[in-house]
Amino acid sequence: MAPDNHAHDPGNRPGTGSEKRFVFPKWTNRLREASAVAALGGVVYLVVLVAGVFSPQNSAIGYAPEQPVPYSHALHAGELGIDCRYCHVTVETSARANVPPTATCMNCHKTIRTTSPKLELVRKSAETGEPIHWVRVHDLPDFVYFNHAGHVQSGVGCVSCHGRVDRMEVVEQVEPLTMGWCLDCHRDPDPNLRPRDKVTVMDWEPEGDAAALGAQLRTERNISPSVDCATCHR
Amino acid sequence: MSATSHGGGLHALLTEFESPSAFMQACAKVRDAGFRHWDAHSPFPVHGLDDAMGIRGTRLPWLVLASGATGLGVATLMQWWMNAVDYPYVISGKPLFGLPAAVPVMFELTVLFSAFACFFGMWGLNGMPRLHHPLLAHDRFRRASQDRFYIVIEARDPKFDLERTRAFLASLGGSVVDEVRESVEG
Amino acid sequence: MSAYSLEPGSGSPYWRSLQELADTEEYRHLMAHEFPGGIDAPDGMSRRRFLQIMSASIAMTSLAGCRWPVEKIVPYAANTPGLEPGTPVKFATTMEMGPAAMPVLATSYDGRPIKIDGNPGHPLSGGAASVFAQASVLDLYDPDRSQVVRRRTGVFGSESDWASFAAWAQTRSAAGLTGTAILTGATTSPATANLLIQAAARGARLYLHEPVCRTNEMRGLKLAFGTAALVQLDLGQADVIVDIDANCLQDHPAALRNAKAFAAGRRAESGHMNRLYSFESTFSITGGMADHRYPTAARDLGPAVWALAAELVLGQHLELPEGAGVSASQLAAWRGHAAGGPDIAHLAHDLMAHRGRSLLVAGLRQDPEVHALVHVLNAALGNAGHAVSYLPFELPPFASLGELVGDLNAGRVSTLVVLGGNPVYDAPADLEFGKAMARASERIHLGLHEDATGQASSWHLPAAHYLESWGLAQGWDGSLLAVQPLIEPLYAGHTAAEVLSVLVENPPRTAHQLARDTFFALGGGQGPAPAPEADDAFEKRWRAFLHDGFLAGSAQAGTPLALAGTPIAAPAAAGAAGAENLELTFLQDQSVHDGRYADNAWLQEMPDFMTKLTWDNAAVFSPSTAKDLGVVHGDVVELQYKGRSLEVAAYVLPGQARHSVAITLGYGRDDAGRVGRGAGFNAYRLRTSDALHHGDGLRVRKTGRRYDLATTQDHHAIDKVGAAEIQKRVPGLVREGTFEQYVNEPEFVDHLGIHSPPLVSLWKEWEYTGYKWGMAVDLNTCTGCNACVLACQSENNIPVVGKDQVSRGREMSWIRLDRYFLGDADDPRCSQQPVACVQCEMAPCEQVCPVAATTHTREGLNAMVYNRCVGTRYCSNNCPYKVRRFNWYNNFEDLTETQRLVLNPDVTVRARGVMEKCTYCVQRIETARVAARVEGRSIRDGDITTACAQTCPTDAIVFGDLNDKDSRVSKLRELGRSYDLLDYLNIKPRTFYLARLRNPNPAIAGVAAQGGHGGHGDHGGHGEDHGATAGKAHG
Amino acid sequence: MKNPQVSQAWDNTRDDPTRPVELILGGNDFTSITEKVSDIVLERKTPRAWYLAFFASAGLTGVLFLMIGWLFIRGVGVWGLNNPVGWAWDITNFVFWVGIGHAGTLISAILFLLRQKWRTSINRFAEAMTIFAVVCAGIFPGIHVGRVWVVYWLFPLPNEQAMWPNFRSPLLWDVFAVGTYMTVSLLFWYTGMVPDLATLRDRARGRVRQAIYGFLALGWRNSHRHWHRYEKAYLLLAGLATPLVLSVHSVVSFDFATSQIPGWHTAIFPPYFVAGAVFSGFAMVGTILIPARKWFGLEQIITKHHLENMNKIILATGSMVGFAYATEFFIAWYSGNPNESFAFINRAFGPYAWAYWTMVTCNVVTPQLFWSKKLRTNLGVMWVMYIFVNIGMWFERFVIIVTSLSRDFLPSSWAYFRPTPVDVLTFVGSFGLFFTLVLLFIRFLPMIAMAEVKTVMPIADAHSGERRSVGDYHGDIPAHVRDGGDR
Repeated sequence: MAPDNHAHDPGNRPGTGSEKRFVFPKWTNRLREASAVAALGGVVYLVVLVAGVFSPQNSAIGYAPEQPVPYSHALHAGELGIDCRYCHVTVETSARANVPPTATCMNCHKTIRTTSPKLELVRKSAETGEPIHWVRVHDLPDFVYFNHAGHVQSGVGCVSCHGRVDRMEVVEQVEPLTMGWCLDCHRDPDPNLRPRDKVTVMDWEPEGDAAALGAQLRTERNISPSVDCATCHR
Repeated sequence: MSATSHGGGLHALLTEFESPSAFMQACAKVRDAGFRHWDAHSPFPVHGLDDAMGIRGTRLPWLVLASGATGLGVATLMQWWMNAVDYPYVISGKPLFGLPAAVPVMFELTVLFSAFACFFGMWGLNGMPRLHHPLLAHDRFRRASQDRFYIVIEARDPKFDLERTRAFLASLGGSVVDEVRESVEG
Repeated sequence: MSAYSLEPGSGSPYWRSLQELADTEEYRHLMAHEFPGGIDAPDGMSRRRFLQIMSASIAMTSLAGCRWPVEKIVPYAANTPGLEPGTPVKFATTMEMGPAAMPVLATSYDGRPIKIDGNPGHPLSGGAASVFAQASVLDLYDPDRSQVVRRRTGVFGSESDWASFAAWAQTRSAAGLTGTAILTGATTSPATANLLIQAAARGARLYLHEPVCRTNEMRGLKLAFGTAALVQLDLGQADVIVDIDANCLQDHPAALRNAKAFAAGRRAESGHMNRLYSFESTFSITGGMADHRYPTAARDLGPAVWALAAELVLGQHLELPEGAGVSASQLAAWRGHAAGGPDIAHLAHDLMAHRGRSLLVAGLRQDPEVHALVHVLNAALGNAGHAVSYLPFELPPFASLGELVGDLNAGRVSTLVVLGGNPVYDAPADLEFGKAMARASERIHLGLHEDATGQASSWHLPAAHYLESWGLAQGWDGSLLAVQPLIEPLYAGHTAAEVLSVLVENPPRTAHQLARDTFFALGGGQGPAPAPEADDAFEKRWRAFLHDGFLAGSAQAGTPLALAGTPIAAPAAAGAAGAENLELTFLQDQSVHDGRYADNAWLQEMPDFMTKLTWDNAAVFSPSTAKDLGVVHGDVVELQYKGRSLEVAAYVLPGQARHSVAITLGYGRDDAGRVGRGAGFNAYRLRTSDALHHGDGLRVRKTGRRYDLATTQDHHAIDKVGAAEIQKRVPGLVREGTFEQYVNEPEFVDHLGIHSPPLVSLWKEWEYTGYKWGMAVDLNTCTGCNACVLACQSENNIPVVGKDQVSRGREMSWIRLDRYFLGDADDPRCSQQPVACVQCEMAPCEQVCPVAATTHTREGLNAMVYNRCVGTRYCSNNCPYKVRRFNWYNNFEDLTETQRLVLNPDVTVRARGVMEKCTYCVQRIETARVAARVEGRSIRDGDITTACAQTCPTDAIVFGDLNDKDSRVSKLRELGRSYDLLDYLNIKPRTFYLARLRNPNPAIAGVAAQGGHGGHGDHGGHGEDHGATAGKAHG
Repeated sequence: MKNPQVSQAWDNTRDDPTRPVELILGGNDFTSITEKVSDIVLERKTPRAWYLAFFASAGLTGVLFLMIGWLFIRGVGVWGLNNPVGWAWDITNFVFWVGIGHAGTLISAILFLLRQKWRTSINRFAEAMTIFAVVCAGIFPGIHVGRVWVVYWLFPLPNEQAMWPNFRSPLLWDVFAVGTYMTVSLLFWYTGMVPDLATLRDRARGRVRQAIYGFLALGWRNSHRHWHRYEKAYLLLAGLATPLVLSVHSVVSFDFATSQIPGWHTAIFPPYFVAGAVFSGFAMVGTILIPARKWFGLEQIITKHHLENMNKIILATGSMVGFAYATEFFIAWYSGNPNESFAFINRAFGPYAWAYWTMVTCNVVTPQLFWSKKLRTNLGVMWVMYIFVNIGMWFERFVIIVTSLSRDFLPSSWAYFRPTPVDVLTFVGSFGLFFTLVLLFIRFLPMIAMAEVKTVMPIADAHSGERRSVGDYHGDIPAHVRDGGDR
């Protein structure tokens, strides 16, 4: 051994015995298992958190804001059986499915339930020309360009995106309206295709082989929905 | 020399060496004496001690190989599925999946998976982390990580006999033979 | 009727209901019946995008935490028959700009005008629109527009209103208008003209002021023919065109028509090409298109025409017609005058060879005598009645601005009415108009802005923008044009005719009434126009007029005129030009014109087609003059001229005439709004009434300071190595040949690019079986006029980033015009090349994007998805054409609510941090696709046109389906001179170019060789020859 | 300091092929090595210089985060980038730091596989530096994007867009390459440090330190049965890290090499980048090592022989880099591609010629001085040289990135890049972060791999004196003594 260039005084030197050792308690030996479990659990937790809480899918579905006028689709479209296009007239020709002007309401309500307090705002609007401020329910992000006419003309039913509006007292969002959801149908449109004249029929069910009908309609109408980005984003 | 004791049951006996060569010779003797639950502790891996102790090769490399292969597979399938199957888009007019472009990620994931297997596998096989151990409560044993070499024969070894083993250890030429006690707390 | 209002807080002051605007029976009628599409506004406000744009108005209610702000849908209250939500509607109207009335189509989206295009039905437009017309929609929403009537007595100003003014004016004018001076800009409105004449009859004096005026042209016509006239050019009938500083492809009231006809004469595939000679001091787009261009100082342009006349008469024995006003002996002294340049004999010969099919045209800066001589030569060459003809008219009794100043100073004017214009700013400096104006006790100013003149007025009245106005106008071809509003005046503005009506009529009429009544009167009617129900035939005519935007058949055919024989004086001899006696020329600006568009951010940021300068003007020097003076690009120099001086930045521009310094008007406006204030240098401070266009005696002193000029090309000084490389590289990029070469070897372009091994792919290439969109850009007809740049800006919501950002190289324009100079820096050839995303089939940008934000569609579009973009900028780095634009900041942050109204709702407003680029107007493709689906057919050729192609005056851009063998674009692809830019990279761009062809006079040596230059892969030598000089040119 | 007598007498750089080089000088034994290294952390009073340096570095780190904050608030426009030059200092800094991050793993892994014993004195330090450099590097691709809040889209995570990243993009390869490199380097570093952490645990006074180091040491008790697997794992990690370290800069170079731009589109980039990375990495290690060994009295452990070896590598890699520069030029001319040729002429004689010649001078010319033994063993000279190399290598990346972008295909788009103060301060701030981490490491972790150094000391040889006296146990261990335990 080399000559001393350090003092051999065990009592004073660190790491040789005089200092009391810190001893980890025995339970710390469980750390190994615990950390493995925590790692796995953390992953699961994150997935659940993201999928369950932050996904727009879950924050959007069920959105049913209160409207200024308690208009019931269940009554008008359901019980009374008024066709969608009576109010949403531009749905077949325009990118937008318009919300009807007050005058459309007054077509009937001039004579029906002329004193109902629920219709107070409608009457006032018709009188003053002050429009009714409805709350938008189905709201796509701003960079998405959805065209109602294109879809309706291809035979995609209202129900496919909006659900059974004819059963809704208050309109609510039933589909996630996310990009992934749009893509599902663009990749396989068959289940959502129906004859052109059945587009607004809420309770239409295909007779016979649904898959065959879808495929047939797709071929007939030359429908090949694009999944190119530029189809919806520009 | 008086041993540091925590008052628990006897865990093992240890003996201390200053030089690696004496230590290694002693190890060979312990091995030849047929002990199973014993170990040698040194501040650095002493070359040749594997043989002196009679340790078999570890299966870690196989673990790493398997994991690396998994990484390669995951990378290949992931890239193919994501770009060519799940949402195929035309990029620069190229094929949806092209092997050359996938190579870097395949390589990286192979290495990453292997390294994880290597790292976690090694600690796992070593039974670590294990923060509590009777040896870690032994005062003298501190120098195992600095400048001393120890042979430890555990009490659970079938051939262990306090007196005889103590004598055996003393015969190995170490500077001291000491008891290692189980700690009472925890 | 219903209200149509913003949410929340309906009835925002600047936005009123469309119905109020048209709260007249006939208008409602019109909407319902005449335009089946109707004005649309429907669930309108509701439309989320619109609300999004109006971000300040959004009720920022947050619901379940993760949902974006609640949006409201605000439908009409009443029925709006025929209206469809979110479908844009187009209206024909007319934009007036001085003597030019431009028929346009305005697109309205939910009640707000968002885009201006040319009116394809009218020959003055043919579907094209000038940059000024296209940018005018932005002026409508200028937040710095004057918004209230302001009454100033003494030093105090207070807000007032139109009714108070009208009452005041009616009282005051009841006794007549003696002592009233009315100053107006050039106007073509018959209604305004009638009212002006009435005002004159009641004692008012009329004055005309237009900073960029065609007075010399009118004087020249009077000199030649004894009458004023509208000169009608038909470039299609001219095989040889001599443009004498006229820039007839741009600075002409019928420029779009001229450009279209000129382009038609350049289509080599017809087996025929015209030849253009240009004499000018500063590069214009016409000069850029010329087959032979002679940089000539403005003082030498007159002599040059005389020298040409002498050569024609004495050298080519052209017979001077009767009443020529000039004799052969008079011309003899001019034969061989140096100003004519070396090729004058060849030019004369060429003209003689094309008698009856040639054209000389002089520009507005030329003296009346030059104009007169040009008319004489046109008559002598037999061109009158063919390439040039005349619509004579009587000049209204206007006095000049100088006379007004005299009258003001003499105390003869008590009330001054300024109808538009900004004379305090733009009057010649020697008149000191501001001081003179103060001598009138009442000063009424009507203007879009409360500018210097507005601030000096006692009554300032906000003017109505033409998109808010009713009116009539007259086109350069004599046709009657309609001006109709698309929107209720945002700030209660009024038209000049309404102001005049208040002054001379009791009760005054509204602009709408005035327009109807005048239209009725022009149709031979007496008195006020009948009510809509009263006269069905008139109503039909009126509606057809509004629908078309012009009165069908009202255009007049020009005729030749008889020469008057008045003697034409020869130009006076000028002193020797040199560094101590430079010439200064005042040019109209291609962005702000005479300063009136200084607040238009689109125009400010539009690069000058030649200097590529934005947000500034500059004193333009030729490279050799700059060298003589020791001036370099970006120096601040002091111009000393006629006892006045101005500090201005220097710009060294190749092709500028030697010893001639040019500066454009309209900048340096201290009275402008937030956009224009502080941009550039006020050249009016040097301009005097005796030399409105150019003058000698300029001296230049260096100040030693530097100025940052923001250009979009050659951002920074180009060094020797770079300049040499440019000379080498450009011939492969902007491929050119001569007409002759093309006839002999139609595929000559194929030898001009970089030689490469056969271009094959390592993989199987995608096949495009459906639509395959492509675009052709014909460099042979592209003049570089910037119309496509503005069209794209308007269509695609391209942000304006400001001078600082442009000078950092961050301009956002999706299409740019690459301008290159080749050859001698003092007399270069200029090439223009519009470049936007070429939509490569094997796009280098796509493969490098880590998040697939840019991918290919099955129709071959290189789609850029803003909402997926992370902003690595890798795509832009890897783009060989550098056509991608990155949003370095939030470029829409500072826009006011009104400014946001101009945004096109069909195109995403890009966020900060995302990349963007030309999309081939994919919104139009998708709209056409849905329209085709609704009609159950496929898309036809012509259904889709991109914004740039739509507005191109020369149809240089054609868009269509390359898989359709009959489409226009496919046919162009087949031409021999079509080529791909950077073809050797094998990235298969969808946009292809058609090589430029020059048609030099074979007799003129050198140029012919130069024209064919590069044709045999010999670019190296050329670059070496000219690299050094051109390097300075760029510097 | 207990041993101030470091002198020329301790010079172990003399070449004497007959004797093995003494790697540890001063007659140190296991005890003294242990003390020297662990006392820096445990016993010695923190020098005032450390505090000064730390607060200076931390201040710069603060500047870095301020600049990043400003960048996030305003947008990428706060940098001097423009349209053709979409990347400049951001990616230059990234490549610069990644390059520096190559020395550590190279020393640990490649020199380990090559059985270069001298590596043990410097490998811990170099590895730490690797990690800190990669941390600095990792910042830049993260912040350079326009929308930093969606940068997670670069990872293949399921999302409501139902989209995946584009695996053809070299940037995505970067994500995987740098991510893997960072991870593996960290594992490697930590693995190597565990025995030394155990040493610190065993020498620490006070419960807190014992507990902390004890926790970090994972309960390491120097068992040879552990050492056995540990060594195998270390060997495997070294084997994995070797191709990895070569791949990282290759992949980084793909960002350029696989793209279209003249000056980027170059097949030579991968080896050229790797050589440059090693070059710059060693220079940065040296830059810090020279003052550190002096201040902490480690001259006996990090000897001149170590430094000289590093300098030889610097000379070799610097010459490789110079060769690459020459090759680039040759190929640009030989390819006959005019745009490619111009890119290189432009580099050397265009507006960025000043940057190019700075690079050539620092990277190629000055390192040639290391041919002289006198110069390459002179501490002052080598330190200056390291600084030169650091500067030169930053400029290399700048030249490659900016000159190529500023003048590509269409002359109409040519432009010149000028940095803004934010560019400069961000870069300077990244040094702050780097040195902060280095200082923390020096202060709290063992900066020399004690266990590894002990293995290369002559006294560690268990066979010394009595060669093979214990017998040969190669495969002939009787079954009854064979370890039956867990392998």
